[in-house]
Amino acid sequence: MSRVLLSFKSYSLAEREEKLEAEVTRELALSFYRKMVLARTLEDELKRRYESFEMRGELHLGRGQEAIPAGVCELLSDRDFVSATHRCIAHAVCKGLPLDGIIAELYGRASGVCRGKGGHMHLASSSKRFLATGIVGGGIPIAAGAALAFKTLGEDSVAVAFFGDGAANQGTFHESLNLASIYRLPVVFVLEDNQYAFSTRRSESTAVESNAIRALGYSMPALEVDGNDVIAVYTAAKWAVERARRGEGPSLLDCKTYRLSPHLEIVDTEEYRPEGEKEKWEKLDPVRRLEEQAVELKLASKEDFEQIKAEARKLVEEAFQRALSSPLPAPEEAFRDIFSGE
Amino acid sequence: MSRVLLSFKSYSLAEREEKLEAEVTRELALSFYRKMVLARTLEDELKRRYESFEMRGELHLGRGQEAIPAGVCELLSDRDFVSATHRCIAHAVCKGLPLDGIIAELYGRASGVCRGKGGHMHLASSSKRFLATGIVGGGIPIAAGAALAFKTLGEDSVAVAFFGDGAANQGTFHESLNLASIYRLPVVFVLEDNQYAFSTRRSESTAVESNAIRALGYSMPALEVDGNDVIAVYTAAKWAVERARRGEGPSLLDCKTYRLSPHLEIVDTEEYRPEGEKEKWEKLDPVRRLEEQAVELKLASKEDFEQIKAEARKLVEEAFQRALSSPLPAPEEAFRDIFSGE
Amino acid sequence: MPREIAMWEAINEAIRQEMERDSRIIVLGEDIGKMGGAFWCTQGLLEQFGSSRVIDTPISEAGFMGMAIGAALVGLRPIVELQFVDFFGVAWDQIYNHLAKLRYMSGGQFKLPVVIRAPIGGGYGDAAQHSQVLYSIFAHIPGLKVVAPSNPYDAKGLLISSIRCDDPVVFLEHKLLYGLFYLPPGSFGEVPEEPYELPLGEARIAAEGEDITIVGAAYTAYLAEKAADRLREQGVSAEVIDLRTLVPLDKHALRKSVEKTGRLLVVDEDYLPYGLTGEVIATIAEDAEAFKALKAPPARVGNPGVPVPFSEPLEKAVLPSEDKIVKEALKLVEA
Amino acid sequence: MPREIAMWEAINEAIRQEMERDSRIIVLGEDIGKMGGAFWCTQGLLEQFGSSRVIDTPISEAGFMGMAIGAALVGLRPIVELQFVDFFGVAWDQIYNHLAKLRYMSGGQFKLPVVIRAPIGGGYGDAAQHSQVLYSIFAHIPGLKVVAPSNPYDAKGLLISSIRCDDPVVFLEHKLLYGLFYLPPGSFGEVPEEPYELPLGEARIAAEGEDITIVGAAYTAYLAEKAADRLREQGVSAEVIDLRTLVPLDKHALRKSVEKTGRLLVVDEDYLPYGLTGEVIATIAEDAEAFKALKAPPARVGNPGVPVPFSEPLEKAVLPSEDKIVKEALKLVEA
Ligand SMILES: Cc1ncc(C[n+]2csc(CCOP(=O)(O)OP(=O)(O)O)c2C)c(N)n1
Ligand SMILES: Cc1ncc(C[n+]2csc(CCOP(=O)(O)OP(=O)(O)O)c2C)c(N)n1
Ligand SMILES: [Mg+2]
Ligand SMILES: [Mg+2]
Repeated sequence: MSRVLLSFKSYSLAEREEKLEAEVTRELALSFYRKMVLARTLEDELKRRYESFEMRGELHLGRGQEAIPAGVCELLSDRDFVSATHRCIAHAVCKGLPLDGIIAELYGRASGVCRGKGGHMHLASSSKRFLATGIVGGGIPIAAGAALAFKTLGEDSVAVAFFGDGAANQGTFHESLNLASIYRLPVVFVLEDNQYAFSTRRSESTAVESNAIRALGYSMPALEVDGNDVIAVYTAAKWAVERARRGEGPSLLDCKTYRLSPHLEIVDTEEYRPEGEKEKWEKLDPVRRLEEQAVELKLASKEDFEQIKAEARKLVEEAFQRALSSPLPAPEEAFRDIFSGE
Repeated sequence: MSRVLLSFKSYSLAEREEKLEAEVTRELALSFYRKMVLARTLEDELKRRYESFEMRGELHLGRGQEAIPAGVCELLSDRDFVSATHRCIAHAVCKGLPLDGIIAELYGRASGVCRGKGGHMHLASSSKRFLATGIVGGGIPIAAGAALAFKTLGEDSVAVAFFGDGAANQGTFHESLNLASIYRLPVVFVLEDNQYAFSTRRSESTAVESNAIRALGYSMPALEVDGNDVIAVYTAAKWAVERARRGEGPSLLDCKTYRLSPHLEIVDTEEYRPEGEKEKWEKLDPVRRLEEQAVELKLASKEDFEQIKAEARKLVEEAFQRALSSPLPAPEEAFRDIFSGE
Repeated sequence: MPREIAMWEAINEAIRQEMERDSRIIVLGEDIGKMGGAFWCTQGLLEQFGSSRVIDTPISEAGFMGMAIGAALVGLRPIVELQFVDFFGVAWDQIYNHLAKLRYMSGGQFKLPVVIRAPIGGGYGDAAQHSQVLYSIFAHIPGLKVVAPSNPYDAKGLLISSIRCDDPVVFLEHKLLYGLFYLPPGSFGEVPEEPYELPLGEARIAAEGEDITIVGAAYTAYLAEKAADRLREQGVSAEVIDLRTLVPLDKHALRKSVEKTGRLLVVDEDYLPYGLTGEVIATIAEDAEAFKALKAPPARVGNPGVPVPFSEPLEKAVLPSEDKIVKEALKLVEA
Repeated sequence: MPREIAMWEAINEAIRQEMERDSRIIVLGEDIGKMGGAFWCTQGLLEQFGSSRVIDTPISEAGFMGMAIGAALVGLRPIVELQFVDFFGVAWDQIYNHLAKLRYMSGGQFKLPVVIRAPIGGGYGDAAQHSQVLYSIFAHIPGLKVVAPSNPYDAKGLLISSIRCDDPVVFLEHKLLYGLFYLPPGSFGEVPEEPYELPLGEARIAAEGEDITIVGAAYTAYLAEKAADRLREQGVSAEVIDLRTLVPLDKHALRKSVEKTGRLLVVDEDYLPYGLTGEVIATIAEDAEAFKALKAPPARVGNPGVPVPFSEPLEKAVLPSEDKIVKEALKLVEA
């Protein structure tokens, strides 16, 4: 008999700190604020009307998560591509899709962004390069593909995939991050970790403390970001988007946040939430957070906020009016758009 | 304007060393040797006969990789479950499937382990709890599922998934490792990193130096293992299997090896290999390695090896005779076994 | 007094009773434990059977489908819930290349007693990725049985049979039949409290008639029954066949009915091309007796091959309805 | 002198010529670059067009299928190779919920000019997970065109049309037709050197005849042509329709032929239930003129619903063959 003592290589984690600087002008702060408040105002109004059964289908709102699309989309132009999820309304707003087109879509009207064919999980705009999908994890490789095209075509556009903590357990997450990394694609993976996938807690479905750790498996830089702090989101996204535009490849932003909305309106009883959890997060509301920060940094005042809120209410109201004056599509319309030239 | 300096949490890697001890008796060394030589002898003979078109379909052999199934299966009984891949012959041999049944299957005979229905990528045995699949990555969650059953039923069996470096880029790899970790399943993931998926180099398809790093994303312990050293494989597998049996959950063994066979016989021209690479690895042949180690550790001698080789030749020869005396199945047999009780 | 329950309750009861009977049965899927399922069907199971038998999964359909297969190979009898049938795509390889084939590929060594349950169907504005039926795809693959009940009584009996079956069964539940308050109309009916089996492969004659055979499954069987009532008022006697199972397909019942009526209308909510309607029509046409009996060309009503649109008038234009069935049946009878 | 080439060469040439014409075309898949494809069809492309347009991928079919979709959304025209059609399962969600539907769901905003190429078919001992045809599944999903050529001339023209098409096309190539030395018999034939298009949706009358219409696609069209030769020797004049595309389905050609012959035999290598044969028979049966013309019940030859077994006698028992076609055709004509 022989006793052998062997040594095997293994790996462990170390935490690092990444320090990033950003300049926040008054203009920028107000732009963040405008986006978040517009999304919030629209969603609040949609919720109210959905509860009186004005719209069909499901409705997934993202109250409390607005800082993420607002902070990221600040860095994007119409030439950049975004894939979003079932919870896509704030993202559509922040990417610049017209409010009335969004509303009309949710009402199934002919003037909807998808002419009534898509519905609320599937807002889309080719001119804004925006696409949402109702399949969890489905949009991740699609964003990588847009990035591949940008690289091949020599465009300096970037692609952004927004997706949830639940989606990070789908195979497409793994495959897409690997693909993006080996081809060094200009794509930013923005994980909205709101700690739940429907009723399922991240901590019970995800075998790792933070999805940022998973990026190591793709040699991809990643940051954990306070997703309720729009300035932090913007700062991290600036780093990620600029890297991508410079041809330095993909990155992952793991944005920690919390969904104050139910998973879907009306049906979800939210019994899965531990007592007091939601209340705690309500205090971290990103809209209020930005108000405090902007005042502290002397970038804006209470009056600015009131004005923007009033503007948002007006914009939303007018958009509803325009949207609801649009007719329902004619039944024959159902049979068009399956193939081109039909 | 305000300049903000923010700090983000991020992660980096650290290498560790894991020291493991094992006892290698003469009996054990000879058992390793017997398994490897039996697999090698069988595959050599299959290759020869396949080249004269005695068998149909494809043929994936694993010359040079035998230490992995041999070292791992040493720790398994018939009650333990194994899922293997398209390259499954050595695994079937090491898990104890009968040689003649394997051969008969490759010849499509009625006495084949799957009665001729499976073929060479799909060797299977319910009594040996062994299953191979031709879908890359397909067997990984299946092994996790067997482990789930063991846990639920209170059996102290373990499940082992063998798969390649190519499979580690499939979504099922990600999903299965996460699932196994959250449920703390008694499963060992054995990655056979032979550096190629068909013509595709691991380094060009996999965005990480070593797949062992990916295990961090599932809070799963992992070891890098010299996959051409059966003693190292055994030692690492002992650690992994015993952990699993003790209820301590899954682990990943990232076994570095090299395929000396073409991806598939006859068709693959192997032009994708850089010059001299294969020659280098031929020197690391695990069969010869074990001979050297066993002699050095004074566990066995040249005569032992010669004897075992002769035995293997005899076993294989006899198995061929038995297998080839079995008839082809009757055509009607094709229509049975789709559903039970038919 | 016999009790009336909703289809979701019948499904819930079937699972519960079977789990009480056989400890090898486990249930896994998204939100099926703590929350009791997106469509309520697994309510109370976690509390009763505990987290080793009622397993909330991450959103990893390929992963947990594969796990169900592995668990079945070594002795469990898993019931897997897909939250919507529309999501089968991410798990499809595990279903059609593994679950459906492993018994055959192993020469009959392995049993695969796995039930996949999934809600199907549209009609309530959930659009293209959450309104599909897709049963023709499952039915196309050898090795899968495919069940699609239209009412609580059938749902309970067929689900119990499916769970007891040693083969993989895809059990498809139409959302509009569940009887959930937010998804009308719902199917409610008398259901015995005790467990019972209904054979897989026997269609139900939902209405007897002489003039025309109308074939449907799940919600289209429900619609066909209502259409038959209206046709009766118009003097047309329609025989309604509720297939109940697509695999095995009850060819005998189909042929017998058409031999009597001489007219065939097949109704489907799934995409029409390369699907159920073609298979049923071919089943009739290729049979010498039934073929001879045909007095008019068989007809079909179904989604003509359109991703289900969101907007109500568009969705209505695409999906089958009582009206469309009545209209097509009248055309056929008058032809 | 006209040149004869193998089908794999015709495919290779079509891709090469289109890539020369249009720099937005990229090719991606496993082993398609350095190695030129498991079945040779992308030989030489990496050398000619470089690694930004000819992209070797990891084994991540869902991932690179999704990437093709994203790339198409913003202006590229990807050709994706699945190494075998059998592997579509892992990428299925991307194909049927995204590629097929995104144009429709977006109200026609997006174009999805993606070609999925994949080898199909059995008959050479590659068993259940590497011998499938599966085209009925693609054909069932709205938004996908489905092409399955039977010879080099059609392959080149149809592939060029597919690449130029602004919609997703699933282009399926039968392995036994490629003309590779290790996969006989192979289809060889005259193919013009210059690019040309063949319309998607037009069947080819592979043989004209009066007594019976035999319908096939890809390898079964090839077999049907051979069977027709043998039938002719036995005094039976068979018309052979090579569908060429399953979507669009050339209903007109089918009906016209059956109106002439009055007899229909549909041959398929795909699983028979809920598939091509049913769709073709229903297409005939539901048409008043064609129905009237039918002199006998239509018949079908196909894989009756069995995972393709490995062993030769078993595989032969399951798959269609010249013999089986001849036999069934004679039965039909004599009926
Ligand atoms: C493939 C797939 N599986 C399941 C679902 C059902 N579903 C829709 S949203 C959701 C939860 C998603 O969680 P997460 O990704 O964290 O996003 P969040 O809802 O929190 O924004 C689930 C399970 C789906 N749409 N697609
Ligand atoms: C899902 C799927 N994609 C592609 C293939 C084709 N294929 C068979 S083996 C193989 C390479 C596998 O590489 P790896 O996992 O490293 O295993 P190895 O062959 O090196 O043992 C490929 C691409 C397949 N069988 N299944
Ligand atoms: Mg979430
Ligand atoms: Mg490999």
